[in-house]
Amino acid sequence: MSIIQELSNRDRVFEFLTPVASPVDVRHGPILYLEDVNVSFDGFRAINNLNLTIDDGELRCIIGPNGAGKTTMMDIITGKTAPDTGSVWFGSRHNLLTMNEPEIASLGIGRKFQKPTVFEALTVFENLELAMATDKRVIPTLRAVMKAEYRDRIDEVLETIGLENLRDQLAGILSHGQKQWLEIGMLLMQKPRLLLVDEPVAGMTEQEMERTAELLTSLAGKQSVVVVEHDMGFVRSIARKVTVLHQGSVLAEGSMDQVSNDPEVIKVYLGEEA
Amino acid sequence: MTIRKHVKLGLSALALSVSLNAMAAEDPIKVGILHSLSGTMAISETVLKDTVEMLIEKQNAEGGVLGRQLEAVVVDPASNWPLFAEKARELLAQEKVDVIFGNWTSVSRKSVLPVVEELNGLLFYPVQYEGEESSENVFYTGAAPNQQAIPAVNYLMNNIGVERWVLAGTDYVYPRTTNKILETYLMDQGVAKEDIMINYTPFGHSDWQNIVSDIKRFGSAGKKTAVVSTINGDANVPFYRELGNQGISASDIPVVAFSVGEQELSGIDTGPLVGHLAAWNYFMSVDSDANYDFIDQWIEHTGNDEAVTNDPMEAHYIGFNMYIEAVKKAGTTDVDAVKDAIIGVTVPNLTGGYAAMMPNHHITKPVLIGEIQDNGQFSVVWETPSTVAGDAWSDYLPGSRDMVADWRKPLFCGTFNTKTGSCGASAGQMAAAAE
Amino acid sequence: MWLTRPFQERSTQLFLGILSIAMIVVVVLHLATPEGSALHVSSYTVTLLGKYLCYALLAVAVDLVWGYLGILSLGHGAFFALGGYAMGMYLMRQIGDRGTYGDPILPDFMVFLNWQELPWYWLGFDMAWFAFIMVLLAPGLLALVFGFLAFRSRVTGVYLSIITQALTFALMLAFFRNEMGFGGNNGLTDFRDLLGFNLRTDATRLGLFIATGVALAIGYVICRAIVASKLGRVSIACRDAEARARFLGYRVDRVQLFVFVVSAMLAGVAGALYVPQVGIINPSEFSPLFSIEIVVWVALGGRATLYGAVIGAILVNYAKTVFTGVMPDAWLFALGGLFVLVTVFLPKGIAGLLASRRKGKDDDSGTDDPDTATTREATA
Amino acid sequence: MSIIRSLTLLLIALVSVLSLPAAAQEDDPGRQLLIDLAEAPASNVEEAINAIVSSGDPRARGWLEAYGNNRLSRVKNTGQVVVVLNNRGRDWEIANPLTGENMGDMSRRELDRVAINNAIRGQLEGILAMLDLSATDPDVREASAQDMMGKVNASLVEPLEARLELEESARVRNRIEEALAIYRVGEGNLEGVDVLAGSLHPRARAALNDAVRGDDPALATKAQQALGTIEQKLKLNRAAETLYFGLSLGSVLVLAAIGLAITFGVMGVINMAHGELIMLGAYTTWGMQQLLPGQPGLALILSIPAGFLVAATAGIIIERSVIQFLKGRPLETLLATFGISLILQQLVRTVISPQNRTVVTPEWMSGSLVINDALSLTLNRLYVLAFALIVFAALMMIMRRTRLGLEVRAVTQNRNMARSMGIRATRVDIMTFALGSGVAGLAGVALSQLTNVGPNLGQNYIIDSFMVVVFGGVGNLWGTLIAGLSLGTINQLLEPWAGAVLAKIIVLVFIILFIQKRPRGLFPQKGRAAEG
Repeated sequence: MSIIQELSNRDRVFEFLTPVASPVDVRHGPILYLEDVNVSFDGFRAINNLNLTIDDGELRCIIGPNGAGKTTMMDIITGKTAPDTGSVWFGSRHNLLTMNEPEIASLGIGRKFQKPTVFEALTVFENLELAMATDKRVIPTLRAVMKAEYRDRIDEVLETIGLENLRDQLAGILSHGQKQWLEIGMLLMQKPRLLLVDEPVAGMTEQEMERTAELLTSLAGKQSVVVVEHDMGFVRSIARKVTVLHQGSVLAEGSMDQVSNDPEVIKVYLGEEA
Repeated sequence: MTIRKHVKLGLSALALSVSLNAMAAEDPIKVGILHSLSGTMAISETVLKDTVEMLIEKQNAEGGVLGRQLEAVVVDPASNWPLFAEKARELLAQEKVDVIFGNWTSVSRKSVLPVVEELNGLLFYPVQYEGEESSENVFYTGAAPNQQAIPAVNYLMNNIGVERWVLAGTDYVYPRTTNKILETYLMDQGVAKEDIMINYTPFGHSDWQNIVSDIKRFGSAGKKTAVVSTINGDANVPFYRELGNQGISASDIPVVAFSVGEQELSGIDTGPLVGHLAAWNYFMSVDSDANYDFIDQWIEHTGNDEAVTNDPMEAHYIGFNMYIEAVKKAGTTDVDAVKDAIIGVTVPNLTGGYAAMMPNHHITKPVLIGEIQDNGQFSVVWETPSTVAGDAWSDYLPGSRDMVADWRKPLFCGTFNTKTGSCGASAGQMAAAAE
Repeated sequence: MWLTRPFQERSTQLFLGILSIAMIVVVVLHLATPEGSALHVSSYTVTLLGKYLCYALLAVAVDLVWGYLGILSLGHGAFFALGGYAMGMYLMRQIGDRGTYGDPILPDFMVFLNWQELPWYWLGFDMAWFAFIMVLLAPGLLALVFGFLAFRSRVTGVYLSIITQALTFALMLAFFRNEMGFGGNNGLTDFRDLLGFNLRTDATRLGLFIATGVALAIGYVICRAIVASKLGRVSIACRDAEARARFLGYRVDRVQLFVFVVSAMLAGVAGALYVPQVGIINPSEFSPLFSIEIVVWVALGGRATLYGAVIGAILVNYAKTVFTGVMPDAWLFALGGLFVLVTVFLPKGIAGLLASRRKGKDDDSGTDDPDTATTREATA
Repeated sequence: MSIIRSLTLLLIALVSVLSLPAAAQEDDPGRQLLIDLAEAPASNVEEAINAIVSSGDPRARGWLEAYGNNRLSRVKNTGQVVVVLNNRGRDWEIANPLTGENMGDMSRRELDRVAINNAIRGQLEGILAMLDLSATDPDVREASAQDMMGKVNASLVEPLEARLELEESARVRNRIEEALAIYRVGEGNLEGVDVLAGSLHPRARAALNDAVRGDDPALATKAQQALGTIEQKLKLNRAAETLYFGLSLGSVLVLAAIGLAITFGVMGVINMAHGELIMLGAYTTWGMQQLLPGQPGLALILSIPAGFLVAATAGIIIERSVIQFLKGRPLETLLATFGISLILQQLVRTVISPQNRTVVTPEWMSGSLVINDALSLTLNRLYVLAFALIVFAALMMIMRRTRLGLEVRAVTQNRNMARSMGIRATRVDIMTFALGSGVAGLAGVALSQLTNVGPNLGQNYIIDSFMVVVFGGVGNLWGTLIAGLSLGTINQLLEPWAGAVLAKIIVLVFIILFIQKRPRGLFPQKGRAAEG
């Protein structure tokens, strides 16, 4: 007992390290703002003078051929990769480049990975429980008690993602598509202001895709959503505004029709399909 | 319960205890062997286990002692110091052995010591050690510093004319203490502080380049230089190799070692080492019939024509025979009786003389200086004119100068302070035991 | 209350039940049966069992970080030994002027190495409360500093294992140095009494045995409480998908640090209880070999089960006791063979065997399968 | 020691050439000379030796060598002096020193060694060196002149000076002059100091140091000046020496670690039995030397392929029996291979012996490569350094230039892809592990020349090896090379200042801190693949 208390005290010593949960300031413009971002790995320019602006409540699709820098861009936004130069702002108050991943997550940026990543040794319910927007510091987590309102919230999301029957199953036994859904569900539990969704429909059936599209569009408005996707059909079904990335910078931006008629875009990307 | 029944029960109990006693007389005398058979110390200790087994076999062939056979109880403390204590407890408390032969390293002895004292056992410790200890229950058949280190230094000083000294050792208590003693002794003899270089290395040290080069440099200051080595076991091979390769020969800078014996040399190509020295109380090459018989017996026991003998083996030989003599003298294996009886017991050693158990539980030994030969043996170049009695407390350490050990009554004390006239620590100990 | 949660779990109730029954049986047999009787448990056996229990506590500590956090610590022996040294220093100071040289302050080894005064870090160890705090604080602080650095810079998997090994190896070399003032190779020994009880009496030994059993029970409950809390689930999340946990807003490094420090402290307590029972503490407890051996106890018992760690530690050490007595030469063959067989054929250990037999009958949340974690380590 | 052995051979040859008829033995003057030597009390030994030298007997040299090598004994009951040809075991092979006739074996109990000690041996060396000064080979002459340094006494001055007149080789002349100068400085001669002023030989320094402490102030000042110039030169040499020590230690680390860099770095197997594979290589060397008695050099060379094969075979067995079942579970390979390491150690203890085994250093690897009097590079370490570099280069070749290397790299990067391209991944695994293990065996062969060959050999290197690989960056052979050499150098640079133990601790702490800074080592694998 004394061990724990002692430790909990020590934990407080590092107060300055705990995430700051202040509201995002979007009164003066976009929710996400990337300017002149550059990253290179071993001389390879993964991101090249990238400029990108996402408005509050917007649903934005980002497409681009392999190696265009889509995932790297997400890494930069979520704090996994530090850019060589440039600035990244969340709202007008938060400079994301000064924060680490948990801090950024606590600010309200949720991210779904390309490869579905859920906690396979935990149940579906527990996965969602961990994602829930609560105090995520160590000692509060240790003392956390499951309250009825939390349970309701989880059940609500379970219903949204259609996994209510698998509530107490280990996430490891879910199918690929179900894992994708679970991961999206975890994002929902986080109540993020901005969702970054990397290839949400990979490995999904046609029906699952439809439901995903439905879900993502329903989210937009309340939250900002950035979707990176390869599947053109899916993009077309949800997209309002599309950004095409090529060789680490924005090649074109506009509605799906606009970009798919852009000769440059056709040349580098859609050209392959046409 | 009626009175008749009571009597009957008493009688049968009596009968039982009588028959138990009768059985006990025929029970073998249990000899515990506490040497590591695995782990890092197995290298040195397995032969000691074999030695004791051989001695037991021989004694049994001669009819045992007091009409009883001897039986070896072997355990493996696996070079693990806490395990030594545990196994000692097992031997004494579970197996109820009458005597233990065992231990090599100082730390294993220190670990076992409280157990042996608590359970009132007998331990024969066969290895040269740092001194500064005398326990009621332990018999030190290896050399104390005054039986090895100081005579060796005297030899170098007087016969070789050494004026500059390198004291190199492995960093543990035996080299530390020995070097402390030697440092004081050398300074008493008028050696200047800058003519003494002390160096410690970790166990199993294998990269000696820098140190040997330092020694070489230290040795080129004009005065005759010698290395007094308390380097432990494994580290010696690379040390001597480096000496040889850096061209330091015995005639330039002789090395006198206290921990290198025939067993250690059997792992080295001794060619480059010819002429380096070791100080022991026994060498396999000693020219005596007792020794030749012992070697023959050993070769027969091991079935290996190349098997070598060494100083700790001789120590066990002496210790074992002393124990047998003491049991004969006491007429029993009772620990206290044997402890009383063994003081003053004298048995032949392997170098053609006699070893006597002193009241401080150390024995008398001759000190021999040998030069390494190319066949892995030592040739004796010098020996003390008579045997030297082991000193439990060194005269060259400030804390122990005034201490003596004497386990005869009435003194019966391991740490008797001649200045204060009181028995140091064991006063409290005895009071506690009396409670 | 999070600490009381484990008492509602069946597995914990079972564990505590078996442990206390076993302890009571031992105590009763030791006290009530005459020496020489077939049922008698000698004080030798009691001490031996006490040692096993210390190892069991140590194994539980290792299982907490390995099983639930995925940190394979090859340096837990260091925390164990530090706890042991803290206790050893207290016991040394308790000897007082009963040492060989009768110095009221300096331990014997300092006297004959000509130390003039007690080094500063020995101050305070004459007071039991201070020493007992240090038993927790010394390993805790080391774990805190080491863990803070390592987890912050996201040293993971094999790299972490190797540097924990480097840590304990460096400490071993350091403690071997006589200049350090911890008795060098000989370590600390010749203890007399603990809190006024003479260590060389059977009653004290029995007391230590009981204390160790209680410590094991408390340690087990603490670990279980952590594991059963949300933090426990976060730990598993960090173990299996560190990046995901981070993007959910968890400070993975802090979670790791917390659990690591708790584990180190438990190891320290185990060490502190071990020292008075075996009567010596020396740098060999820091040896990397010993730390690896602990991991094997856990692996044999079953990783990420806690009770498996207890079973593994007791079984291996019992086998060691038997083998080193009966056929010393075969001991290393047996131990080595055990390592190979368990990892190849019994990846979930004995607890896995038990669980698979029980499966269907009872769905206990006791096991949290770490297998998925290992596949991830492979790709890392 | 090879020299002694060759001298003994020479002696036998010499003696047998000079075989005299048995009848002549009785009044052979040599008989009495030897008995005098054997019976001389310590103070008169020198006289007895001089008597032998001045007798001009052609066999004298052989006798003195035998004496110096502890090979002269007396038969106890007859008092005859004999030469011991083989002094191992209980029965010794002896020969008649007068006739060279082999007298067969005799029990050790029957023989009484003619005592010799270091002091006498020193004098003998001087005398023998003097004899060698007239050898035809200038190298031998130089060596013996060098041996004379510090051993010149009054009786040798004259013959030496005479020799100096005759000597043609400048090198040898310099040596003789130095040897004489050392003696003269000792006698208070000022000119000797000039001769020694440029010498780096420790004996010259010793003589000058003596002079500085001496009673003659003029000599002392001059000697002090000479020492000053010598010290200047020494500094540079010392730096070079430390660098060599560092590289040498580094090469040992590289050798020990490079096999691990393959099994650990390329295959992801944490092979705790790596040290024991090294041990197997070392034992192979020992075994080879047992098979080829008397030819340690040849045995050592043959051990290189043999050690590789033995360790590689052991590696294949380990891979097939254990590791293949633990694919993708690196931390569990750690535990299983740790078990294997315990088994291998105990196996060696049980089957061979718990004792260390003697591995003989061949003649061409003993001694040092003399750069100058103050700087000499020990040959065994020089060979090991070269060997390490060769092994490294060969491995790089295999990984870069061969089909196997290509396949290994392919399998490491993407196992499934490689498979689908027709690479048999299982076979590649076996080959890789065998290669890594075989290299460990090579390390063992090399280490047998530096350290103990015993059951604990492997344990002493396993932790260091892991540190080197991790420090260098897993999966990068260059990293291992740089890491090994730099850790070795750092260690040796620290050692004189901090002591051996502290140096090692500092290096370990340095690695721990370094890993915090660069969690993937000096040369991490970069890009997406590494992120996993």
